[in-house]
Amino acid sequence: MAFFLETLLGGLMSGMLYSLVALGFVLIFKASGVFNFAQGAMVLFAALAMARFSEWIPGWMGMENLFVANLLAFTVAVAIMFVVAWLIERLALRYLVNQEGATLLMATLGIAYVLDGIGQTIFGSDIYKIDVGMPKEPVMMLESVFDGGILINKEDFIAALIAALLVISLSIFFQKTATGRALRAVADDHQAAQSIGIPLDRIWVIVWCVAGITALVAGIIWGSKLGVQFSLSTIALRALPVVILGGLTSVPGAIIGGLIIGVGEKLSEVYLGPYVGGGIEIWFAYMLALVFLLFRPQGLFGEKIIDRV
Amino acid sequence: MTTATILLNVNSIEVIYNHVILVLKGVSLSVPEGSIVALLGGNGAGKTTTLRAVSNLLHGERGEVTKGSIECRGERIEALTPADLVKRGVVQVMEGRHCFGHLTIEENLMTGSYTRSDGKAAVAQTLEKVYNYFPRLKTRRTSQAAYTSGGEQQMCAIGRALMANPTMVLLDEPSMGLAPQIVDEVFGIVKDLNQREKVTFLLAEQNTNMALRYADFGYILENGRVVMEGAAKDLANNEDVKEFYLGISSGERKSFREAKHYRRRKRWLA
Amino acid sequence: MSGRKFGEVILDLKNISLSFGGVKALQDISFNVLEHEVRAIIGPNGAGKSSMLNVINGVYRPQQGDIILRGEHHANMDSYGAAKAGLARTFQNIALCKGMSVLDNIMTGRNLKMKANMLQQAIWFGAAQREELEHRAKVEEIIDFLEIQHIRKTPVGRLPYGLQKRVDLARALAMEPQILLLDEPMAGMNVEEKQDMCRFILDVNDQFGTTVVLIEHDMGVVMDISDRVVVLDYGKKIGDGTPDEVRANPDVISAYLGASH
Amino acid sequence: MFYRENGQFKTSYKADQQAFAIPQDRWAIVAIVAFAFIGVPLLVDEYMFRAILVPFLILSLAALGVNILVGYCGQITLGAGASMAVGAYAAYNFMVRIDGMPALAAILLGGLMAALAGIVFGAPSLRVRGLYLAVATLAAQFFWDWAFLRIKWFTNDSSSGSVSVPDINLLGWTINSPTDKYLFCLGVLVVFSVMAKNLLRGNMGRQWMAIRDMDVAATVIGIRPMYAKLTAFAVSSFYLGVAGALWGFVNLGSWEPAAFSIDRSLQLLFMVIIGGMGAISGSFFGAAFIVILPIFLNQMLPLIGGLFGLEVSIALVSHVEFIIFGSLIVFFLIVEPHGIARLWSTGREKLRLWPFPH
Repeated sequence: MAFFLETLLGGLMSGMLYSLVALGFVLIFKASGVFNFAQGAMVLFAALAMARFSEWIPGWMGMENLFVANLLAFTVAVAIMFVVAWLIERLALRYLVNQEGATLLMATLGIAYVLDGIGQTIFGSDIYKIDVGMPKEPVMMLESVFDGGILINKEDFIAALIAALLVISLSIFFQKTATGRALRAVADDHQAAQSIGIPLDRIWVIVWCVAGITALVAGIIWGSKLGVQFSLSTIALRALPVVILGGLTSVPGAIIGGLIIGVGEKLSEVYLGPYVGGGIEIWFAYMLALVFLLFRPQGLFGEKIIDRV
Repeated sequence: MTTATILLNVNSIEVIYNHVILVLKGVSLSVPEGSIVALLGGNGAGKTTTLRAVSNLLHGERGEVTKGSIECRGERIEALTPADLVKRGVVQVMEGRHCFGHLTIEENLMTGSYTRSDGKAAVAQTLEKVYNYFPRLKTRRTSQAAYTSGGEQQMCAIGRALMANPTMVLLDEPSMGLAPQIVDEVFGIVKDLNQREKVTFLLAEQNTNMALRYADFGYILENGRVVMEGAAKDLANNEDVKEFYLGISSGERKSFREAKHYRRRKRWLA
Repeated sequence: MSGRKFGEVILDLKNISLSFGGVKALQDISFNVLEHEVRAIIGPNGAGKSSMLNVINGVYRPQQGDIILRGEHHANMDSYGAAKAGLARTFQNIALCKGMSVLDNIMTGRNLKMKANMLQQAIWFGAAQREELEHRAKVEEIIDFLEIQHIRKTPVGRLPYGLQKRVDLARALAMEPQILLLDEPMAGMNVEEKQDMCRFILDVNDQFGTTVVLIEHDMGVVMDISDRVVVLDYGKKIGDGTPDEVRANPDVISAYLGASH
Repeated sequence: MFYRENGQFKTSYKADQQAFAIPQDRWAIVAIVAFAFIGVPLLVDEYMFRAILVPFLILSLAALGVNILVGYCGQITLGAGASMAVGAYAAYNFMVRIDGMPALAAILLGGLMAALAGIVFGAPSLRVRGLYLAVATLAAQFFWDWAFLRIKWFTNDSSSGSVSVPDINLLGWTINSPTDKYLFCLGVLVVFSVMAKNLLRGNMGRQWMAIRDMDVAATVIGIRPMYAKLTAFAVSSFYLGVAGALWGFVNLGSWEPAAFSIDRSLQLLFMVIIGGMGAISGSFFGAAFIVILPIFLNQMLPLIGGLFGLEVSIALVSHVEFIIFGSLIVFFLIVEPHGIARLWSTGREKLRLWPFPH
């Protein structure tokens, strides 16, 4: 039982991290109707920037303080993500106004390639580490209930907390501010938004900046757990079933979908994996999402689609 | 009409879509301040394209103005973004309403005030004014726009444009798909806005009868050219207009059942 | 209207109710359609006219009620079944394949009548070609009838709206339907185009004996060309009868027509 | 040599319904095919065959399969690589498990198996569409990736899923020289292209396009979405399966599951986008572009770097390749969302009207 709970909690924690990446997808989709395949590449790019600058800055300035170095590196990384957002709007999106979803999706695939290429050219393609001083030591829980208690990673806890904070502040931004309202308007109808004077270019830069920051946060957390390397960009593929499960337009969907997928993956790998040769978590997540889709084609929290002719 | 200042002046513009399809072949028109000008004509005549050319919304459709000029109060506006144009007081209400389905009616209206910088109080005042003109919208203020009726969506679209405090509204097919009673109501409000708020309207309309009843001046487009222009009253009395756009010949309305294959057809089409 | 013979009841709708997640689109609506007649459905926006049409040809399934087509119950029919049963339909927001030519679009209307299997089609020569030619000849007749010869090879996306509407009608006719459902066939047309469209509808009705059910906003058109009219308002039926009866119906005047008509 | 239709009149519907109704086009196609069969083998060296022409032909076939599904039927797939894998491994199993199995039959059966798998994994398209479907097809990709790596039966118990096959023997013709491989693939491609053209100009193609363009409304004119979508998945997967088997048997000889990874799926999708969705010729343009580009960059970048005195490492070349590749995709989507094929046909249309601009 304790083992089961441990697996479950482990699943919940990694699910939280999936949610964080999924959130990036949902934000951009909600606000601009673009299904951003480049989210994974942005996570890698942001993490690379963070990792390298937190290494370079102390070298340049000859200082030792880890906290200050990280803070500076974070600031620089944020600035870089803003520049990336601006460039993406400038060079690609503004020419794709009013195109179909599929076209935009493929454009973001192209953007992903460019980001992967540039990121590795500038920052190198080895494995780097991010050390933001997250406590690594495990915590024992519920020792009174189970013999030996349950092992939890403190790092995971903090990560979950950060993710939750990010989600709350974003929801407020979307629902309560004039810019948030304009973002949602753009998501509904590009041209109508343009016709009443909402400047698409500015809105898109804002959306991609927000997605960039989400990517940075996800990149730091994932990076400090696993190290920063090229394979980080594939976590987008791990987060896709989450988005599908939760519904493309739903922030709570991204969170709950992430938890379900995280738990499902862990449980299946632990209890089912040994029988079929292991390594099943990636397609298992997709199958899980697919089964859900068969019953709710719009995802758990997506808006119901009514066909009109 | 001669004394009023010209608010909008379109000088023989040509519009090409996708680099190959020529849609407007030299359209010129002018809109005096404080008037209602109607653009009439069949589908594909170029009414919507003309409006889009003015409001700079052509780019999303892969179209561009290749010749001619468009001036607003004497200033060239072809190179501006739609947002810049809204700041100068020209707003378009697109054909087919285009409300933001996931936003509530009130949120829809509020998006219209995005370009304004005169403070929250002023915006709230405009909102109240819009609700006065469209009391129906006030009762539906918290419903999602997707779940409101066509008439309400049309009102929402017009109200949203008014939230920008425009001097001029480009209105594309306001009557499309609306019940006769609602059409009356919408046109009534347009006339009201024109007289009380001094908003200038340039409207594209299929419903010639309605448009000529409310407009001051009309242009008839066919095949990307202006084929006829004149004061609304004169147009309404023109024999050709009666026959082809109003369905009246030799004095009385002709039944659709009686329309013949060999009836009189337009001769001015190339 | 004289000299036109109506047949039996071809389509009978009984107590149809339909709702979407709590929103009642249609409530207990009954009316019938006689063979060879032109039946109009009118009503304000959101009255449920399009939903009604969608129920008739199986796009939506009503929660309650019965659809009787030529004496057979069809309440659980899907739209494919409806197409097979001889119902054809045009659409309010034209649903044509924009990239395909007018000819190909109309040919899609013949798909139910084409029998060559996939392998035969891949080989082309033989059965598939023969069939293709046969149906092409039929389609050309329709093209001729609707006077759209000159745009036969034009991609539909490049045509003006009025002509697209005509192609939509052509495709429906290619199905050789017994009942033709038209959803706002004249929306957004000028008088001249409307006259043409009316002429076509009446000709189809006269020459092929096709029963026509149409939704239309232009009262002039409805009153002139339809034999009987159903009026819907907020999902309820508020009037049913000949154009003159409907025009005089006080409920209809207050809910829809307004005083000036 | 004027490109004109004046004076050409069709007197029967039959003449009007030919695959290429304009005689100039017809002759051009015949000339190109003849040149490919006769001229190319005389002119080209072995490296060209191995590095460029054979991959180009096979990937054209695969791109054609993707184009049928994505371009004509409007169902986005990110699992094309998986269909190729199924085709390759199924063909391999037919070869090793059935004695005296002719290679060509094994390849076609491999395609058939891919078609079956395509139908199973295409089934979600009946419930979900667009972006949701794109993600659903990824399930197929990851499932098959995993299956060929972990389920030993599929790979005849070989380690890490790597398998190899002997040279193909076709009625006594052993296909082992690059020229043989080229001619064999060309033959297959020509036959499959003609069949695709036939399907697409007939009833089947019209049904697919109707589903693509109007979905719900299509059912109303009697098109069954289930039938149309699943046939599109089946035909597309069949093409991909055959291409996958060819890729394994002819191009590689021995391969691992990684040869058909998600990168392959994306590559195929890019071919279709860059080449032109909904145009058969687009599949060829796209495949040519994507086969040639990396080779071109590999040759050119060190040269260009050398001009500026820079050492260009292999890693850098691959990164720059990423950047250029990605930029080109975005560039194409912006300039012409319908790809090279549309640029080509626009050019042709202008030629027909020349010297008048409109």
